[in-house]
Amino acid sequence: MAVQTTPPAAPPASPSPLNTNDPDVIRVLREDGSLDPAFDPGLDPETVVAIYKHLVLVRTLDERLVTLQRQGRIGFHIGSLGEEAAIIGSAAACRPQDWLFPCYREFGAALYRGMTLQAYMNNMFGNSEDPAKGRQMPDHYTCRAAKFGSISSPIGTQITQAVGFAWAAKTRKEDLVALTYFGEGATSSSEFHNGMNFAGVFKAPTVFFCRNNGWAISVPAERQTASESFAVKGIAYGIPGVRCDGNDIFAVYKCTRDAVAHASSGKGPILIEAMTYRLSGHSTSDDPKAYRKEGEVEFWKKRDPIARLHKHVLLNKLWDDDKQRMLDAQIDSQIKDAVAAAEKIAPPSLESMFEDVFAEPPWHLQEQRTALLNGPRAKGH
Amino acid sequence: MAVQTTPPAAPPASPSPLNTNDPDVIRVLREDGSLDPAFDPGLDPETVVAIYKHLVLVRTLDERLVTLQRQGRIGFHIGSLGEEAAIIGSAAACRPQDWLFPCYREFGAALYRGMTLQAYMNNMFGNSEDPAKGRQMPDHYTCRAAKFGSISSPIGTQITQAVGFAWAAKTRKEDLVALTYFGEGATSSSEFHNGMNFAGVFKAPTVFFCRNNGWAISVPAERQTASESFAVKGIAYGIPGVRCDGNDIFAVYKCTRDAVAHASSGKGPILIEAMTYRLSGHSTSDDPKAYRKEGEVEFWKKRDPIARLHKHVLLNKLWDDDKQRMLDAQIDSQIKDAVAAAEKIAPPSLESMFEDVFAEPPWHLQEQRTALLNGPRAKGH
Amino acid sequence: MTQMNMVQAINDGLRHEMKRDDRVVILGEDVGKVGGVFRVTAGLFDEFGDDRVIDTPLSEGGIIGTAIGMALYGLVPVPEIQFADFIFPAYDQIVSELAKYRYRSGGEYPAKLVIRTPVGGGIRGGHYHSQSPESQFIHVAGLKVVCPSNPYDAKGLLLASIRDPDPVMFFEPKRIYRAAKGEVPEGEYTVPLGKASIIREGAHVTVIAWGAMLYEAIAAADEARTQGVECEILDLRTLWPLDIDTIIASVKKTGRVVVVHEAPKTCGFGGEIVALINEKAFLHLEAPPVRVTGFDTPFPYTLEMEYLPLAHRILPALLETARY
Amino acid sequence: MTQMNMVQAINDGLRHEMKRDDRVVILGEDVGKVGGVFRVTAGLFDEFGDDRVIDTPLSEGGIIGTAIGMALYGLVPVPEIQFADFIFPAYDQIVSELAKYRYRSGGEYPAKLVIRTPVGGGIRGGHYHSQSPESQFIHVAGLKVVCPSNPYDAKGLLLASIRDPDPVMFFEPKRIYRAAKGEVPEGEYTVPLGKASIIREGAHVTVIAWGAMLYEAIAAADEARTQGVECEILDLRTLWPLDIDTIIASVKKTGRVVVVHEAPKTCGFGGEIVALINEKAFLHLEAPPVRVTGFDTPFPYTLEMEYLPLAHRILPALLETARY
Ligand SMILES: Cc1ncc(C[n+]2csc(CCOP(=O)(O)OP(=O)(O)O)c2C)c(N)n1
Ligand SMILES: Cc1ncc(C[n+]2csc(CCOP(=O)(O)OP(=O)(O)O)c2C)c(N)n1
Ligand SMILES: [Mg+2]
Ligand SMILES: [Mg+2]
Repeated sequence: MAVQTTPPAAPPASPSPLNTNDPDVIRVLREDGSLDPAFDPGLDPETVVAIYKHLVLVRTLDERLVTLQRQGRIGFHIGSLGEEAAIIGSAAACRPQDWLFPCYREFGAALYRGMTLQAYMNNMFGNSEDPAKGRQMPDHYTCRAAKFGSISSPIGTQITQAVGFAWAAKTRKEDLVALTYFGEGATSSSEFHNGMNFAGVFKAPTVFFCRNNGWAISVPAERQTASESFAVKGIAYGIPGVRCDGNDIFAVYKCTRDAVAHASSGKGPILIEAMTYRLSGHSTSDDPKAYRKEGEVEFWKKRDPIARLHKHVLLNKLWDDDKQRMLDAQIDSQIKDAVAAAEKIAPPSLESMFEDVFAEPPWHLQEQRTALLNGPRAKGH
Repeated sequence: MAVQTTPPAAPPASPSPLNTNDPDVIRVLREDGSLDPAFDPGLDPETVVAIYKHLVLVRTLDERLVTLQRQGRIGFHIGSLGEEAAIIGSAAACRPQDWLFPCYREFGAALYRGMTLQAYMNNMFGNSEDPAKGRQMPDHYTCRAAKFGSISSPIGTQITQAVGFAWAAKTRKEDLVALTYFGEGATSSSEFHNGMNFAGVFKAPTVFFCRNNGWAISVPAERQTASESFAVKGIAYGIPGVRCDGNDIFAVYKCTRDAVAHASSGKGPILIEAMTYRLSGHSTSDDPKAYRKEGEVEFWKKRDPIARLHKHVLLNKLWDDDKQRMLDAQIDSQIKDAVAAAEKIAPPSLESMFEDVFAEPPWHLQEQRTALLNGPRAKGH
Repeated sequence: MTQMNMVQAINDGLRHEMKRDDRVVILGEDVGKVGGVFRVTAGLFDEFGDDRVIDTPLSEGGIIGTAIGMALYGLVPVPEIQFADFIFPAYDQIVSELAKYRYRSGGEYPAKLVIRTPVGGGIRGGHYHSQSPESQFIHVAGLKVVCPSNPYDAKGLLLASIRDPDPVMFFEPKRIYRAAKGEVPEGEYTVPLGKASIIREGAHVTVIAWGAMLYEAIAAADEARTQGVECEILDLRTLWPLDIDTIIASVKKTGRVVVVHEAPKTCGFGGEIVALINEKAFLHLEAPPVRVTGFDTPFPYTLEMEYLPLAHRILPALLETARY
Repeated sequence: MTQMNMVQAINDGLRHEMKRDDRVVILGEDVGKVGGVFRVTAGLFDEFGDDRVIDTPLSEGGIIGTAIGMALYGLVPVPEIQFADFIFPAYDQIVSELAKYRYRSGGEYPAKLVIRTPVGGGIRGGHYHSQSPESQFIHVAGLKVVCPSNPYDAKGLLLASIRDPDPVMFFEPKRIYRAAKGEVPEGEYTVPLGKASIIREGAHVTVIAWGAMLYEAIAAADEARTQGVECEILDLRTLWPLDIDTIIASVKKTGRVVVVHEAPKTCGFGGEIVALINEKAFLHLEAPPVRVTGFDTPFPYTLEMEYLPLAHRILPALLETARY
């Protein structure tokens, strides 16, 4: 499937959910697959189909990566099962000049923005062609070409950095918006507070995209805050907040596009809370059975973002079973090829361990490198 | 002046400002010195006079300490000029079993709660009878007897600690409230976020008392946040917020007492924003001329909390010039005596430098102590 | 006596202390219902309830800041930081507040907690699930620092840490959470803080290690023995206050020392140990003290076994030091 | 050449770099209108405007976190932390993010900033306006650490730090902000990072110091000379990467070394220096390397002159080491 790097031309304007005082969650995609005209972003069919195909790719990837981890061929995976619409809808709504500051679940956004499947797979295997040079865990890659930041594990740190990036661009009169992803658990982190507060004060063109997927590992969203919602937290910073159905690609797209327009027009940052659900465990290291609530999964499976979009593309005759078979086959071979290639690529060199600590390795790193190269090798890796 | 440690018996109930949706600032003390019955806390005359006397003591102390610093007899002072009503009104409204977690400007509260003037003065001189044993700067004392915490410089850290303290008491079914003081600048700190968030989630009986004195050293309040007020930040944590006239002792008392009652009844924390103004520089190290706005000081001098209370006690025949002369003389000698005594007390012993790092000094501190005691002395201190 | 691994021993120790003293409370991320991502607190939530085993919001500053407040109130909090790599948002509360509380308040407000957190690499954790930050805490006056290497010590040191009047950083080497097994007495016993254990006596080289690297030191020493080099192996157990007497006695005997740790070499604890040995046993040194440590880079993922100071890197250091 | 103190020299250096490169921006608490609590940024707000000299909200995490973002965008932020004692709320952003950015992104995202902050005691600052946290940053791979001792070096090292491709911690010894005066060239010049300066040659003892303590070392050396002990005094200037060659050359000559620093002794930078000397000049050592440092306590107020490693404490160490 061809990765789309440039978003569609802006469709005819429709009223913005940012201007509604409706406390409810913004929703566009109806049960029957039709769209509520109130907030329909007016996506052209090609884009809808491209997005649909991408969702399927990401969903399939997630499943394969879990299998690879179970087989011990990769060390770890942290997926986006059930959150694909929130992640890809928001990425799709950004303009080419906008930047993404990710959490760790948004590989779908990276791929949508143009990161190659091979580069991503190389990170999953930590080989010498991994953009992170095998230095970080799987799903901790980087892709400057896609204006996609460097992923780190510490929760919340990217939020403040996104604000600084957007703020810098604003002082340089460059029209770009920084969109930063984080989970609802991250709203408890210090950096959420710091980032939101600085963005409000300096009107940094930032979109704070909160994936409220209900859980922070085993801690439920209601244990993170006593506030009425996560979106309402914007009030503490003079930042408008909006809630949308995170499993509704059209609602996510609409809210994000309007937020980007709002920010880029100098009106300041926006906080978006996308209501979604983590259908998988937190990561391949986690077993959610231990803490999930009765019936929760069933409830959300009924609202699966891909099934809902599938209904829409069928209803609008944009899709059929043949196309699906072809797509599945194509994705299957794409992934197989990427995995096969990634597995063949050598691990990073010993020398590479000492590069990029500084621009040039000082004497102590040169000494340590020499010691390692001239010393014995470790077994079993 | 006799320090009052137990607050007055609760007067007849009056409507609580916590239940008003009035976005305005709660004010009780009118221009003419009379009280608005709507929120009159109904303080008995003795208490009003005791509070008035205490305000005068604190104001006088502030002036003397600045002079002592200019004379080089103490190293530093950070005062409460103009903020006396906010600080003492809130301390007076706490119950004997409640605890205070201070910032660094609330010596008026410590003294009101029963810290002796001598103990405070010993801290100002960093002598061997300083409760902090001469280890910290002036105005960084401690007074467990008055249920008053240990002052440190890092902004905001006491906020989270107050929450933990109150939360612990709640789990032990003990009826106490922790009131924590901080400036509006501290609302930008990570610990404000952490403390508010945990207090909201665990309904810790905490009163967050924000002294909005307009400035964080040279940074104006509007540079701290883009929110409509500091009180409104409570919404992000499910915590009610209330604004009051911080130079109105009755409004401060009323809001604090109701907040304490609210918290102790299990309804959770409250955020109070007391609107006041720092009439002095940030500390003896600061010259506010460099950044203050035109006319600002004049505006606030007209609203001086002590002058306003003075008008009230005169109006109600609770006070007269003779009483004032007596009080001034009494305070003058009190302070003179405390200063004279503090200056006579020896500095802390060399040994004391190695105590209280741990409960018992381990070998390395014993060695360092021996080395210091057997080594040469430093000159010039 | 029952056979336990580290996770079980620490869990047993926590349960024992919570039964003994109802002021002991646990708080942290995922420590409640699921019993921690490494299951160290498993079962405690059901046994002691949500007032004493508390799932917190996602904020280390909030966890430690509120734990300090609980300690000031009189509880004995044992907060868990999910990985030592994530302790830094709480660093200000630990170094500026916790460590200085007793001192700055003239003894009025001792703030006693035990901060438990998994440390170390070898579990494919990359940059942020592998670090060993001990020296960043040992440098801060007012903190005690512990790192057990086996289930017996883990429980015994935990009980001692909880009963100690001072704040304790309790670092748990996650790589051997399940791999290290051994006999653990039921109920009451403590392993005193500040005492190293001599794992093996030997005349030629003193090897100083702790936590997971102890086993690498032993493996290297076994190999060295086959080449005629006898190592005296010290397991520090408590990193600070250091058991200086045991170290100096050993160095005076061997005149040669190798220190092993996972943390980056520069300003790691090894440098402090070498400097102290210089101060107290200079004339006994027959060879330069050697540090075998992690490299001065962030902790790598794919190459972590080359990064760690494993037996294959310790052995040459032992032989060279012995033959110097 | 004009006579300047440290504050003026750093101010001049900042102005020079901001004129040369419009990507250089300053942010921090009170750095704008008032020009910083020590007036180091005085006049820059008026000259360069509020987009380049920014008064921020009161949050060190916010200052460093946004500065990292600005650096990723391509600016060269020079944030000020008002006192080094208040840097810890930003510690996570510095050690987990800033230091690791280039490495973890495979070189795609170098994050370059210069973090300026006043360090050290002797100004009656007590616990929280006196500390010297250098070793807590030197331990972290990916950071360079600088500490000038005079106006000439301060400006020259600042220019070099701003132009260096890596993140730099720029520690300013506040006790000598105004006391240290000297000739400072107008305009362009740099003092290279990683090079110590030999303040004085001497045959008997190598004295290693930096920042404000350099003057104490010199005073002690002057006194030692009257007793026949000639000291070779090194001013490190850059703490990391260390100028190991200059140190080792000197120690090979003297065989004796005293390291001086304000920070607490345990796991301070002195221990690392001693350990490195052991590794590289063991056979040349004729006396145990000695550390004269702050004590392992929080920084005291009234007794700060007894706490600091001033000349009166350095002198005996010099004499004992020389006569060992
Ligand atoms: C500072 C920090 N503390 C703890 C962790 C461990 N941790 C990793 S993910 C996670 C939960 C995050 O939840 P949320 O923010 O809702 O994001 P989600 O995983 O649900 O997408 C935790 C606690 C971490 N990575 N960083
Ligand atoms: C973490 C931290 N950063 C910076 C400082 C330096 N500082 C001391 S007081 C102050 C301003 C505080 O303003 P505010 O919170 O409004 O309290 P106020 O002084 O106005 O009462 C600053 C920046 C500090 N003490 N701690
Ligand atoms: Mg979540
Ligand atoms: Mg203020």
